[in-house]
Amino acid sequence: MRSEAELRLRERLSKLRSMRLLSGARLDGELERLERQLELMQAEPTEEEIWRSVELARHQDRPYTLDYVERLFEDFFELHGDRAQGDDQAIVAGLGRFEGRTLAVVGHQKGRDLKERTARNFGMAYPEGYRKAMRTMRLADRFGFPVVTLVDTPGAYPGVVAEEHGQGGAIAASQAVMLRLTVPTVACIIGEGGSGGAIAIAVADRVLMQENAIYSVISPEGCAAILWRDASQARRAAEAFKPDAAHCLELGVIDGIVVEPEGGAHEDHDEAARLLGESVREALDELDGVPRDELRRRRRAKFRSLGVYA
Amino acid sequence: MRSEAELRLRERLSKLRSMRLLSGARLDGELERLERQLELMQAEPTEEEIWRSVELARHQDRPYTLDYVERLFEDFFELHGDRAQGDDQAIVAGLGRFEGRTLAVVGHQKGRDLKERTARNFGMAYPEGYRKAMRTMRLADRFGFPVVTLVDTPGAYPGVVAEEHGQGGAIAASQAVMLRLTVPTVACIIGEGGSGGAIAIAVADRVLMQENAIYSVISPEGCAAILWRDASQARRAAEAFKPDAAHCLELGVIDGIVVEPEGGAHEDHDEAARLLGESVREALDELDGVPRDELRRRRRAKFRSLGVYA
Amino acid sequence: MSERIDVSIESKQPEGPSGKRHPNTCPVCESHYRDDELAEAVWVCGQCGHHFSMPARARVDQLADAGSWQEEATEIRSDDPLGFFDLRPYSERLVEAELNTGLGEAIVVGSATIGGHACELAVMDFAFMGGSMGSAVGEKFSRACDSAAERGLPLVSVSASGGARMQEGILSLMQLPKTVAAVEDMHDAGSPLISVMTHPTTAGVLASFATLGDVIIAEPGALLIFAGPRVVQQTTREKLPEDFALSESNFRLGHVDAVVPRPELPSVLTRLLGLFANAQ
Amino acid sequence: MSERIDVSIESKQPEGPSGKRHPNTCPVCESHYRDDELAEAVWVCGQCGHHFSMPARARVDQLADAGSWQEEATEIRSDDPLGFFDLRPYSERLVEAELNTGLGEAIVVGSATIGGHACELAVMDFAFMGGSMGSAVGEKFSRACDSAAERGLPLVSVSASGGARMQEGILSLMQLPKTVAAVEDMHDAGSPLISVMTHPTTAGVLASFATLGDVIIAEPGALLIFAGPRVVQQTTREKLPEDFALSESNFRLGHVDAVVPRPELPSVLTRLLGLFANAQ
Ligand SMILES: [Zn+2]
Ligand SMILES: [Zn+2]
Repeated sequence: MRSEAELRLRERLSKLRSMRLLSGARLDGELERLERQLELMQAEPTEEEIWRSVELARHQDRPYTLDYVERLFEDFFELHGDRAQGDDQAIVAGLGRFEGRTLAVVGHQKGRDLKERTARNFGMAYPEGYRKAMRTMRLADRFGFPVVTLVDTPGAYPGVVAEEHGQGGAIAASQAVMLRLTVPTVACIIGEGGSGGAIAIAVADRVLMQENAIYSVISPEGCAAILWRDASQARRAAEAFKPDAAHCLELGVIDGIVVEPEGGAHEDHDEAARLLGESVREALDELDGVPRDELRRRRRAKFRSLGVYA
Repeated sequence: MRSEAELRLRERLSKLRSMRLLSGARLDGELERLERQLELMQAEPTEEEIWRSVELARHQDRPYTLDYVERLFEDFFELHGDRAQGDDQAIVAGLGRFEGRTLAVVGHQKGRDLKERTARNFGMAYPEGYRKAMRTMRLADRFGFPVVTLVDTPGAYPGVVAEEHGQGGAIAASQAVMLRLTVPTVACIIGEGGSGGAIAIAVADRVLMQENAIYSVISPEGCAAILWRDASQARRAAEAFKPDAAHCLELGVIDGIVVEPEGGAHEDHDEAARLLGESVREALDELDGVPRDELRRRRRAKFRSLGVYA
Repeated sequence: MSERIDVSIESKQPEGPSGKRHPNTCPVCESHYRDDELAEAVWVCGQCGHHFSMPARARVDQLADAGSWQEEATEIRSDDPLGFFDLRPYSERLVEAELNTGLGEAIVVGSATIGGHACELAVMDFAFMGGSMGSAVGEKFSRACDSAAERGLPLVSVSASGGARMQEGILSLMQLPKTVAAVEDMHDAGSPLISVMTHPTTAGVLASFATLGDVIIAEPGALLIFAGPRVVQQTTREKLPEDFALSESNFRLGHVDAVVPRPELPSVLTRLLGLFANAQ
Repeated sequence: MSERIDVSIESKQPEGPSGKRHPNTCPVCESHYRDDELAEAVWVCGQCGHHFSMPARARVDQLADAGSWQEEATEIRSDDPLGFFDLRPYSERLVEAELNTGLGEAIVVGSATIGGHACELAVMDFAFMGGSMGSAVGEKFSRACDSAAERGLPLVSVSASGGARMQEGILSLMQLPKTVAAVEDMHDAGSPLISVMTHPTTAGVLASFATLGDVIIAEPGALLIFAGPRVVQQTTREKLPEDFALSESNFRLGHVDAVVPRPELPSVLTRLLGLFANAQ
């Protein structure tokens, strides 16, 4: 299952190794990163390591979308509002320049302090947020801007008004919009990839995941509460449903793992951003030159292939 | 200015006159209707007649959208809701069969009694109503159903919540949607064609207007209040800005006039519906066989040509 | 942390105060019916109109013209890619579900005619692990889309689902974009989706194909909600609106085209399929 | 009947209690400025930040790089197709507006560079009959769209309008679909619309091209409303929200991407044009 991503990586590694003779320190760093990526891909995390990812993915000092945006995108212009119901601050959307090229960026945004956390609703979006995301992605499609999404949410907001505004329909529509785009799209799970709220903006040509991010259909606590009837069994639940990057890669759900700084992304935001930038650039490079209709066809085919049945 | 519509009509008349030798009573009625249409097109209404149109267009017994729907469309299935904020009953939308063919229908709906008037908000839509209309028209476009709209509104609702939900943007977006459709579209002003609230669903390949309907940028009372600083000058205002069908045709704003029963549509709903049906069928016939992209191109070109400047 | 849950499976039937009401007893008016009475009444309470959950095969019988049903993709079964084990192994739960329902999965798909109109039909069964959507449900639904697209016919889906199949972990989440992609491919082929939502249509199914219906019909009193009502209740800490997240409020709020009582469903679908039969 | 009005021209400047404030006196803090002071400060009150209405030519000077402005469609003037006569003939009002503003119509269009980025620019002037949109405004705006499309460049529009030009009757209403069609043609050619809404942007202009901006920027304190506030007030018979229909509430409610103070507008537009210069 892991073969395609691994093959791509091995190919790039061998190319870099041969170039090493010509070039200097930056290539060395690049090589190291790729070797580390390959290592991560082959890892079989223990229960201990899985739980460590859950903790790091939720770490209060972990970089959020805007931390990456300010480090990776020049001339960022934030787009606000869904043109109908409001401006949901749990999702950030905008245009920015990445290595000279204009991209559209959409990401969940958690808050750093109590006030911002409240304003951002802990990164849990309303339908308004997904409609802002759709508007931005459609704009990108019209003007040929690639789309990068950064996924970091405990889940879509489970509130009365969110339901009344059509939470389920908005999440479905957002996936449909992403599956209709004809521009290159890259998603990266940078923290919590929580269920429907995450997949709404993660239906991309390349789905990446940071080393310590998690991606899951339900929170470990939620799963434990339902299946073990005991929320304190969260750790056991996490071990059972394996939300870590290595397992997601093994299942074909993601296409690559993004290396984090030693100790986790929260230890060094600049380095975390640099590493994320490298992976995004690689993913975009791979998609360059693919005809627009073909991008869409492949994207749909890829998501249609996911699942294991007898 | 009136030449194209008149030419079309004269052509059809002469064709019918030659067929008359072969056929019977139905053709006679048809001929009479077309001759009456031609008469209307050539009329120069007096102030008296213009004001009579204003009164008839607002007559409390005048047929509304659903009166026509039940008489003209088989198997009507009403579509409800904008999938985000609500279901605006000032606009009715749905699918129905017209002479064997599935159409999408969108129309303003006033109420007959006090309770329905309130529920229908006197035919004054919120942005939700226009978003329901857009959803319906996009659906029609996807499946190749022609769109028929029936226009009958004093105007879009001028309320706090309507503004907060983006009334201006919804009206603009609805026009943009209509100008993007690639299916045949026919609009008919069946009562009050009030300003932005009317044009939002009237940007069609063929725009028809009933004999006693009015179509205007502002109500006579509103115009009088602003320009004469006296709302009681409404009659004078109407004479000045000429909201009647003959003048709209002369200015190229509409493509044809739909005959009403003697005394006005309110005198005989069945006959009014029959006459409307004939005109809609003729308009659809004219559009049949035009390639889809060409329909859109012509529609945009037509609306881009409207206006008189030096 | 519990407010972080946005997909949950609530596979239990609604319970009365006693907690052990017989499945043939109406939870609203307490009327009790024999199996054959309930089947005869398409699982609608003759006293109060309550819509009981309905087995998928009975739904097919209700909707499809006699003799028209041709089931497809019967060979597809769930696998256990994670070797999932909670209080019991997933593989054991699957066997039990099959024994209890006589179904291989929580959905049946096939071709049929309804009121004489050919269509594809996909019907979920809540009794099979709460109608949860795992890889097999996603695959079978997607094949129904392809089948509709190939034959240029509408797809009628009847949903009943507590959400994602947690036991398949992240792969169950992937069934959302998978089924959405299938619907979009079908749309591009010119086939409409008529989505009938029955009690309950929630979480992953609501947030994927069910809400993508070109026309959406709901049965009376069905719970149509993304998060579970208990989760919303915990988040809100306020009294929920009277008909919160039921078909009727979803209709009022613009999410559903029509609320259609079960006995009228065949004629309404016939009318709709007739209208779409005209599509170019 | 007055609640039936949904387009109204309110061409009067906001008035203080006295009703005859000098146009160079700030309506918020009463600071008074000489003409040259106001021009120097791009018509923003140095005391309180109030944004005065700004002449179209001054706006062009503020935004366009020196020497880059090439005005287009200068020959287009309004006609009087209805021979409209209210308290005075329309033709007389037109002449007076031209004399007062030095403009041929309520909009100027042309090509320019902003911060080095080539674009098309369309700027409305509220002083010309309340920035109302008649056939000439519609035609000039549409030509700006065509010019942007032909050259593959963005169109920056700066709106200020009390609504439709009532004196042109139904033809003024037709400028809504006309300008929308022009924007859609331009979109199909790959050119973006950057819409800058200034005080006031209402009625017909709000309900056509202004809200179709791919990016929408509003100046602080601008009234952005479809119906006139007096009409809404009459309909509501309740106290209107504090910042009702102003840029700030429109931003909060999701209708505007950014509220940008006038002095920052050139740099913000430069940034945006740079981003769109990358479009394929
Ligand atoms: Zn009962
Ligand atoms: Zn001041």
